[in-house]
Amino acid sequence: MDHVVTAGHDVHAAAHHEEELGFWRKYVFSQDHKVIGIQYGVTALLFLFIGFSLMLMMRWQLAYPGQPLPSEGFILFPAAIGVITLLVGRFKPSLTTLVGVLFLGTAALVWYLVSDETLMPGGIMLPELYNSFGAMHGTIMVFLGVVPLAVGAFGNYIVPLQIGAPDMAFPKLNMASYWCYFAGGVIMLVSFFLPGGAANSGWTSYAPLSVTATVGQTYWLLGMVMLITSSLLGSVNFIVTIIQLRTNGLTFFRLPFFVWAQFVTSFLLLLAFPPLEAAGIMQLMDRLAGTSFFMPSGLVVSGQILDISGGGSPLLWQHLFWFLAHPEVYVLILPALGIVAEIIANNTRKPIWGYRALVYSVIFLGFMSFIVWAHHMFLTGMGTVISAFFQTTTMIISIPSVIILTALFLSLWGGSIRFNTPMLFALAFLPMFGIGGLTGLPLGLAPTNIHLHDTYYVIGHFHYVVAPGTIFALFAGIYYWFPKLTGRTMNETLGKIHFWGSFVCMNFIFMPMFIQGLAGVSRRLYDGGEQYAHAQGVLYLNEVMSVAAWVLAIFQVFFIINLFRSMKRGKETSDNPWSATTLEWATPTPPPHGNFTKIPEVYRSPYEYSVQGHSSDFTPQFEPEKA
Amino acid sequence: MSGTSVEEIKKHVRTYILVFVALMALTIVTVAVSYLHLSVGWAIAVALFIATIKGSLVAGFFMHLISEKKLIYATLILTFVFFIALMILPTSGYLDKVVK
Amino acid sequence: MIELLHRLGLSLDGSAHGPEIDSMLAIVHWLMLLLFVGWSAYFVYVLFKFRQKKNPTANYHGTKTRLSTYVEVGVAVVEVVLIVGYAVPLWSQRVDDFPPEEQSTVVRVVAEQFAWNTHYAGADGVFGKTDIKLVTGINPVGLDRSDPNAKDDIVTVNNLNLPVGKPVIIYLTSKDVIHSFALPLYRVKQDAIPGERIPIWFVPTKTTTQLKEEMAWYMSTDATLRGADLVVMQEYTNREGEVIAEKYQYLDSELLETLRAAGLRRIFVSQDQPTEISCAQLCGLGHFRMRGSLTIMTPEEYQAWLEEEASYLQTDDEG
Amino acid sequence: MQIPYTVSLRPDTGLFNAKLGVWLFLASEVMLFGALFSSYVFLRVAAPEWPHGYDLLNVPLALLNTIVLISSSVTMVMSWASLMMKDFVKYKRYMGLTILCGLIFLVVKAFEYGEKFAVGITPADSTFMAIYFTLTGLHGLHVVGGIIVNTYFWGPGSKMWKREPERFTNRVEVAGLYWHFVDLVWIFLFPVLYLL
Ligand code: HEA
Ligand code: HEA
Ligand code: CUA
Ligand SMILES: [Cu+2]
Repeated sequence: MDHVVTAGHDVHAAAHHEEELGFWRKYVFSQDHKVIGIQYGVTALLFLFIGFSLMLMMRWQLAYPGQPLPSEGFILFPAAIGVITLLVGRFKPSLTTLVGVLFLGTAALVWYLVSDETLMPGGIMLPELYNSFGAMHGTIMVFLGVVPLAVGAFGNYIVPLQIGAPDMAFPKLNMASYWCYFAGGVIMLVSFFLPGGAANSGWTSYAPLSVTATVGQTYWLLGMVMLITSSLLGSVNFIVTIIQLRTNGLTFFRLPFFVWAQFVTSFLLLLAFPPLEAAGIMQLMDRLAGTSFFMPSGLVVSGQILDISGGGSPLLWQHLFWFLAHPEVYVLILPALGIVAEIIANNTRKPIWGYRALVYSVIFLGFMSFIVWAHHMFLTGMGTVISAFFQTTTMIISIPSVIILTALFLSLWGGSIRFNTPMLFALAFLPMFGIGGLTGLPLGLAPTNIHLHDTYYVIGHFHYVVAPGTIFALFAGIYYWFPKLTGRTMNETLGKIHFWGSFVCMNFIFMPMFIQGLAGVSRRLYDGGEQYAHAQGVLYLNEVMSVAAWVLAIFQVFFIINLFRSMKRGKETSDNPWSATTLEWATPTPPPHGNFTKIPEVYRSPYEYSVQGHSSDFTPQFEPEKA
Repeated sequence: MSGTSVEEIKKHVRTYILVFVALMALTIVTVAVSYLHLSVGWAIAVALFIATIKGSLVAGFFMHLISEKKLIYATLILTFVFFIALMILPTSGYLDKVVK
Repeated sequence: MIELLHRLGLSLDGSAHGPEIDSMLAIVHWLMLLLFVGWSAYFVYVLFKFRQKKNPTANYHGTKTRLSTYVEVGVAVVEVVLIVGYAVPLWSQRVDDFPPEEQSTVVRVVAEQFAWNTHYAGADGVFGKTDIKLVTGINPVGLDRSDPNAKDDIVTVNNLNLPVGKPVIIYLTSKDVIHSFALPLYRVKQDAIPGERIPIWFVPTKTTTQLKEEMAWYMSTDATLRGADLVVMQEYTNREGEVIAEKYQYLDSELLETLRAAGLRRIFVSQDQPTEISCAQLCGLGHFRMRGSLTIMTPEEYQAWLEEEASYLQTDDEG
Repeated sequence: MQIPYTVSLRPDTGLFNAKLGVWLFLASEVMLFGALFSSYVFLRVAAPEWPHGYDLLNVPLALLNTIVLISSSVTMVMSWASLMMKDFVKYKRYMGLTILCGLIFLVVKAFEYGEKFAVGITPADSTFMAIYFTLTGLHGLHVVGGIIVNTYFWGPGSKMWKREPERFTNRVEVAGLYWHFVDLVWIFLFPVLYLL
């Protein structure tokens, strides 16, 4: 059967139940959670790519400060990928072709940025541009890349399938959530073309800097309001879906861990995002209506006394921002943990060790993540009592993480481990998250934070958790669930090249950051610290990291080719290629509109692999007990 | 709520009227109190106290919270905990700050 | 471990509380290393032992070990010790137990885009009035010279000088946006927040010169100069025995050339100004170049410097 | 497969989807306004002196609005009750009143704002004014949203009553929950901004 020519057609197949729906209702303003999931996925991957492209240029400036950027290279790279993708898609009207075009669009964006004489005279990146690239890299990666991919894409596509639901509880809301996200993304991209460029006050947008910044900041705020709204709609939908639409027999403790992760994540999104929305509105007021929420009295900016009422506080912004942003970082990691757990269970062919411990830990983690935020603010003049409180909560929150990782490690014991591409990424995730997490500890203790705060040690810390951590988990998820979307598997050889290449490069990028951090090199330095005596000893590392980053980019090409090539020419597979136990594999492939041919019944816990006396080495949740 | 008999609803309606009266009365009281110009501390205490009562009335009867499902309670309690954290922690950080 | 950390790039430190912070860093990194190495070893072993080829059928029950619980409890215990035993006391010492002002050097530091303005009370030890309305290019802190206390006040830009071996109290604030006042080699870092006046204190135990000596290293004469300025740390003579470079002489490419010409392969060099103020918080375009020079002097040098600055004030009044 | 529990109650939770949904949404709203109230506290504690709301704002108008909004809450719940009693005409009347009250509230608010702007008072004047305009403005937007929803259920949306009365009643209940929340927020706004 070749109904799976491209994801485009795949969607077509998925929607064949309602032929009456026209193209627009089917692919564009679709209310089918699977189509929306794919929309989220593609958009998010493209944003990851854009965020990455920005960073590739920044890394040039860091490695060779003040030297003209080899613009052609940075334009040609996305352009080449675009062309390759188009070739893979054979220019037929299909998702592949669309993405190819969008890659070319990225190239065009880069081209516009590097040829802007006001921000890049003679091809030399100015601090303005470096700062706005930095801010946008952070924003895009977090809010437009990883969260939409982990929650919007994986959550949307997989959760309803895994709980045996026909769709999300509120399909219209689901669509609205995607289009809010889309609008937010467009606003963010548009801001690159504004006078003064995009927002340039860091992804943290600390006031007063952000309040007095160029108009790009206003767009950043508007974009954030859209993105937050999107996440709110999404989270309401997820929680209701998981609580209300679980199929018969699927009790909470029979939920796949991935669903648990998404469940807790949704609560974080639901309750942590609104404060930033409020803060965003207040900063908009400060910028547009001249209020002084975040502006203290007596500001003198570049010799001019600001004429504002004053009486505000810069710390207020920080509190509201971090009240969101710390839970946010767990939003970045929990779905990743969920994916990893699924894949490890499946490829060790045995149940997850300590499933309940995992569940309780993740709930506890979610709860605690609301009361640790001020560990980002130790050096804002915090007193002993409060700092003691936040240090304690920060240390407490590391315990569930330890438990989760330990459980995953012990799950390997006694397994029969298959080293396929998804498993490789999932396994690599563990030590990488380990490094990232462990380096969180010295940051979490106020006295050691004094030396490390706002240095590259921090950058190293969180990139280990988000890049070789979350990004790897997401790659793993793509390789793992791809057959469910298309009925074909991705190419193993290309996959393994992609894995080993990325694995090595990631460590060469982020490990040196700890060294620079210990030396005291500040982050967000336009010249990578070249002017500072204390940085001299570790400056040479900048070049190492940059080269590694560029090589990493090359290795992503294998992934992109693999992804699109496999849609057409991948090896065809059955409905359950990995011999997995969870419900998503009970559907036809790709799942039709409404997902299940008949309402599934669940008989057992999610990871019943290698049950003694059972014929096969896996016992699906939906396989009836034989009397 | 669906599936409640007409009689019960009639009872409900009576309570709604009572609640309405109570709310009006309390509104008048707060305003009246504000004219006493109490010391800030007391003023805040009283005003918030009355507001809380009014709020609970609305939530309890108009929003049927007194007879709601456990799940809703759970959600709201969770929210309330974080709400309190949000209200208290930032400011307490301020008070604890070393002011020498 | 501290040695290891120094190998890993940890900068030298020259303040009384520095060693405490460093040893705490060491302990935490021990814990991290232990966990990481332990788990990694286990990890590799398991991946090898239970690979499908060698172990075709999985064991449903996996392991029954209690070990993990002990590990977790262990981690928890260490963390408690860290907080109660180190973090909280150390922090409270930083933010609560300030030394009495009369026994310390007291300085006001006012950050701005993109400079560090320092304000010394001068001979009378009393800070003169300041007012933002008076802020101008030549009066960065808005000092009101008409105020008697202000007469002898000393104001410098990007040039903080302090005596060694005596507590320093700095009142930190900012005129425009948030900056972060960081002295990496003295384990000092504090955000400078507009509208707030945040005190910090530390005791420098090493002078800039000492640190210069400590961090000196041998550099190949083939190296190209880049970044911050270097100085040669010993006298060099050519084959004829005449001095071509004095100690502490500024090493420019020219000198480097002559040294190479004199047949020297490696030369003993160090940073010209190893101690510095760096800005750790994104504060705009110039964030990366918001570097102030910090010089920790012997008390004598410091006195001398103060008097010199005071003398300039005199001449200003006459002129 | 159809999406279950859009009308009927899921046995183990005893809820239909939309009801859980709106409560979750309200939870997030609590955090939204919570953040603003928190900011109010934060700034007020830090401020050297803080004005009395009644010296700067028009308490009588606000009192009027309080009464209007509370009444609208009652009519709202009555409209739902009427549906429960299968009395569509009454429903129409009460819902109409609710919308009317909402509109009155906005008009009064408009006067209040106008009065301020007339004498040149803007959000930029002081932290107090900033927080006043932001909080009441955001609340005002919520009222507008509520009016739109209610008008829909009063007009076109009410056709559903014929086809699926059960479902329509649920919808009105959900809309009601939101509307009551808006009222509830005001109940706290009023004393905090005007009376303290
Ligand atoms: C996914 C994202 C993510 C995650 C999971 C974490 C997890 C943690 N983070 Fe991190 N953090 C960020 C993202 C994340 N962080 C970001 C983005 C920033 C910077 C924001 C900015 O300023 O721009 C930041 C900054 C940041 C700071 C502020 C630094 C500063 O600016 O001064 C602090 C301080 O306490 C901190 C602490 C922690 C702690 C204690 C954890 C703990 O949860 C970690 C717990 C995990 C463990 C303890 C690991 C346990 C594992 C093992 C024991 C097994 C080991 C085995 C092997 C290695 C094989 N983080
Ligand atoms: C989720 C968050 C996330 C992720 C994944 C990354 C990924 C990366 N980050 Fe980023 N980073 C941040 C969040 C993130 N970053 C934040 C919040 C900051 C702080 C900003 C600030 O200071 O305000 C920051 C800052 C930051 C800095 C410091 C800048 C400075 O302080 O001056 C650096 C420096 O090297 C850096 C580098 C990188 C690199 C090399 C990667 C690489 O790992 C990138 C790897 C990317 C990929 C592997 C993409 C793969 C995707 C594809 C191949 C797409 C395929 C597309 C289709 C199929 C359609 N990042
Ligand atoms: Cu000042 Cu960065
Ligand atoms: Cu954090």
